[in-house]
Amino acid sequence: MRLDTILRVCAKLFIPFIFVFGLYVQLHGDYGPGGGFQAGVIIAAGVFLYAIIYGLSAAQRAVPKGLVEFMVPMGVLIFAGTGIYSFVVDTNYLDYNNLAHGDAVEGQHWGIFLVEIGVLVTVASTMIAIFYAFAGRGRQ
Amino acid sequence: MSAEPLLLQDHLPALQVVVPLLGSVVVALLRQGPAAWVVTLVCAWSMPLIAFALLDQVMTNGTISYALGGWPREVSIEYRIDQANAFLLVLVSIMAALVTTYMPRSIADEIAPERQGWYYCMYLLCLCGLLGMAITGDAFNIFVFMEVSSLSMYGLIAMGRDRRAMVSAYQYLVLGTLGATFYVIGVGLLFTMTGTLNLYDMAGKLEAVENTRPLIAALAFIGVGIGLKLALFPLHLWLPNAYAFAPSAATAFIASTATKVAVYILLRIVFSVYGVNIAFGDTPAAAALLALAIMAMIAPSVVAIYQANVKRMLAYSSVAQIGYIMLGIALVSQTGLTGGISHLFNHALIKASLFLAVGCMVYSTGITRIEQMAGIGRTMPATMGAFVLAGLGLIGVPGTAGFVSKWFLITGAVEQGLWWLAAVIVFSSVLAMIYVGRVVEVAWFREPSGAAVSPRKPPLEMVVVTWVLALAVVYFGFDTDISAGVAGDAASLLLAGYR
Amino acid sequence: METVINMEALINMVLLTLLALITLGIIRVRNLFAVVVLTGAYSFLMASVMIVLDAVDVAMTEASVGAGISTVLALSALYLTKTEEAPPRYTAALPLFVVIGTGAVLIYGTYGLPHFGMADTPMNTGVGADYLARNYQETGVPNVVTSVLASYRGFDTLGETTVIFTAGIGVLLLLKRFRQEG
Amino acid sequence: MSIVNEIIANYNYWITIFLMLSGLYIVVAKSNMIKTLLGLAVFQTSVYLLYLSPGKILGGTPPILEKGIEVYSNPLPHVLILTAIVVGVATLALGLALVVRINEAYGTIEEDEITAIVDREDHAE
Repeated sequence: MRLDTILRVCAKLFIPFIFVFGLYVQLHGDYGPGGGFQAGVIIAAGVFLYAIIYGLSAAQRAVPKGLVEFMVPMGVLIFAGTGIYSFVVDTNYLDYNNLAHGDAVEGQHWGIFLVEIGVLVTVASTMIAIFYAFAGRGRQ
Repeated sequence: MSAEPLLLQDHLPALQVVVPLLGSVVVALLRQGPAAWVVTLVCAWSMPLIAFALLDQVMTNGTISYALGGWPREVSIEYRIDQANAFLLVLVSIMAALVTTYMPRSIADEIAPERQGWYYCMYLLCLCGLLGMAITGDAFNIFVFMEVSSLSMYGLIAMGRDRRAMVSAYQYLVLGTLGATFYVIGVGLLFTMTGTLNLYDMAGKLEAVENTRPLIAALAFIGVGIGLKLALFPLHLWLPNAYAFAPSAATAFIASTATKVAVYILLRIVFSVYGVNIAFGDTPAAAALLALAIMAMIAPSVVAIYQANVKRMLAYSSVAQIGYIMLGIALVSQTGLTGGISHLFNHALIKASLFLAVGCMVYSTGITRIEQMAGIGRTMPATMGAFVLAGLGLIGVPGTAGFVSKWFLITGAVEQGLWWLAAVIVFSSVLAMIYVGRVVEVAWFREPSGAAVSPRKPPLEMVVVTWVLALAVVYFGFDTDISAGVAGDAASLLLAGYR
Repeated sequence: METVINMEALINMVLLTLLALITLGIIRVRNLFAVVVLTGAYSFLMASVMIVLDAVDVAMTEASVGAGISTVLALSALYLTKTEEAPPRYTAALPLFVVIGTGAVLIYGTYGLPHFGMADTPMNTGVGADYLARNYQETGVPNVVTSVLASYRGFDTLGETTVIFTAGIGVLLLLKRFRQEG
Repeated sequence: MSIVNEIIANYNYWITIFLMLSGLYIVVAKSNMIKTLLGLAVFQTSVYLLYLSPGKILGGTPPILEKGIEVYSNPLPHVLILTAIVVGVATLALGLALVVRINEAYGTIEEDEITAIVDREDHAE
């Protein structure tokens, strides 16, 4: 792959846009199609592309394995933790109405935002972790 | 922020599922085997506390409804807890707590050190999924948590030492996914016809569309789907190898909880949502179920007699016991259903105790074949003593828990004038006597040889937990208040339906 | 009532027919590499059908997951295993029995379902309509799918995230190499 | 013209059934494990249509609220199917991981060959 200049240059050009698109899908989920899950998959796809063109070890230098494996449970923690915080503000599990000092609509915004981040983190990191696991296995 | 302390007792339904989930997250972050076990242990023992508190609340105040997200019931996911699932939550929680206490050295023996942390993580996720299925009142939420428990179970099974463990995990994955998808098809048809996913609301809206074809087809799909999950004969093909090759502790946990939760889902949909009239009045479901139950009680028992591997023998016996539970359902009567539900409870105790005893033996000697067990009763009397006691329960000897539930089933059959059915139950028990007797004969009445001569001493906690369960088998043979009593309440509640 | 061949319905039918044709290919082709490519095409077509069915969020997910992630994973697995399917060895009695049985129940069951595209069905007047009616004033989020996903049925989404988490840990448990294993 | 109406009204269900049965056929009949898993994916995907088709309202728009639009398709099936897609890919990933390990252990991914080996192992035990 080393000599394939066109691929390498194109990938370098594309990958930032993929990440920006991923973030757009994440943040624009309230107004258009998209959300944490789709964004997570898109960001993971950016990493896949990098790994395919530049090699697995280059990808793992940019996005280290340890970090990915740490982020897999973190997303669930953010999501489930938001629900636990609902207890603190005296509401049922995953009730966002009290998150912003009683302003229900504002609370919902915060709740949905946090929860979608949780989904993004777990989905993106899990997809990358699974890809690393397959790619790192090697033929026997 | 509220100044008063958090009133967590109002949120127990959510905590029942969220605590093991958070536990699994912590375990995945820790990754170290021993530390992971401590976290797992704390989570697992907090489960029965919550479950008993919920059972107590249900017994005094009636059904609990907890809306996740705080929205009105119709638009949110509702946790709905009555006697039937509170009882199940108690069962699953206690099994989880006991097996977790039992497991650390058994796991250390069977799983490579660097994988142990993730193994405990999968175990907690499995527990979370099973509890989530048991507690929820939403048809689609059942599916989501069914997949959490199933995916983690595939992982738990695949980690067995033998390479056949992976093949059985794969087979379970294919059949389990087919089962779950069938369930989703059924729910989809129900959703299309009623416009709701909340089981309670669904029950209310079903009457308007009674006798429509999608309703009957949905029942068939849900029946086959859950039938695959609970290993109803002849849909049991994944079960024997999965139980035989999974690590000992995982086998004990899965055998005593997973199929039981699946049975509950079937009960809930058939009785509470459809109601006796639609499910059994408009369809030949009762007759079909009865035929399957009888086949399930006989055929796997015969197969069990010819098994060389003791874990696989117990697995086939599990398929047969599912037959008893189905028989209780097929009788569609208070007594029959009480028998079925109490057998669900009793069989969980019995089978967990048997598998844990075998786990002790595997830990000490590495033996899994019945032939090699010659004389092991003399060299490992404590372990095999528990095995014999639980084995008596499996046969249904008077004075054990197994007798109580079989008594209810026989009474239920006789009530409806089905004397031949009572004879079938007795015959199946005779078959159980043969396969349990065969192991007991080899273990106690032959000279020790091979690995059975000088076994490694099993750790105290493993033997103690095995004995706790074995003694529970005897205890519930005399004290029927908790098992048959609560099962009776659950049965009448289910028979009444949601409408 | 006069028959109006609705454009939406027509596009929907054409796409569905293509979907069925691709599925035949997936059954018959024995080169697994080709099968994976076909399943990718299947997912893209499915995503197009979903757009016609107004499920834009789902279409986006199906395109990125079904055609993207699944294809990558299947290709990685193929690289680690074999790319040719062995010729069939045994007769197809059981499969035909299973398929015919399931098909019979499906045909029986779907015959009573509401017709395509209708607004006054139990499903479309049920909870789904409630969400459309109450969503904006309660959450302020215009995309109803997002608010239902993250708030009204947020717990399902927590479960879904947990499913992904479970699969991730499961794959790591199975495939990750540790140093001492070489 | 009522036949045309009938076809339009039920075409989605027919194709759904066809896809389901195709997926099911692959799962039950094919011995190759990767093919089986892909068939399983087809089977799961066909269920998406079963949920989405009745939720579509002809003349409706995607359920993203906008001024001046009155008819929206049903959002709830979309939410459910999003979850189902995630479950599908999770199952596929785990299944493929298992197949890779089985291939390492047995040197084949044909289920009938593996079953034969497993049977021999059972007897040799």
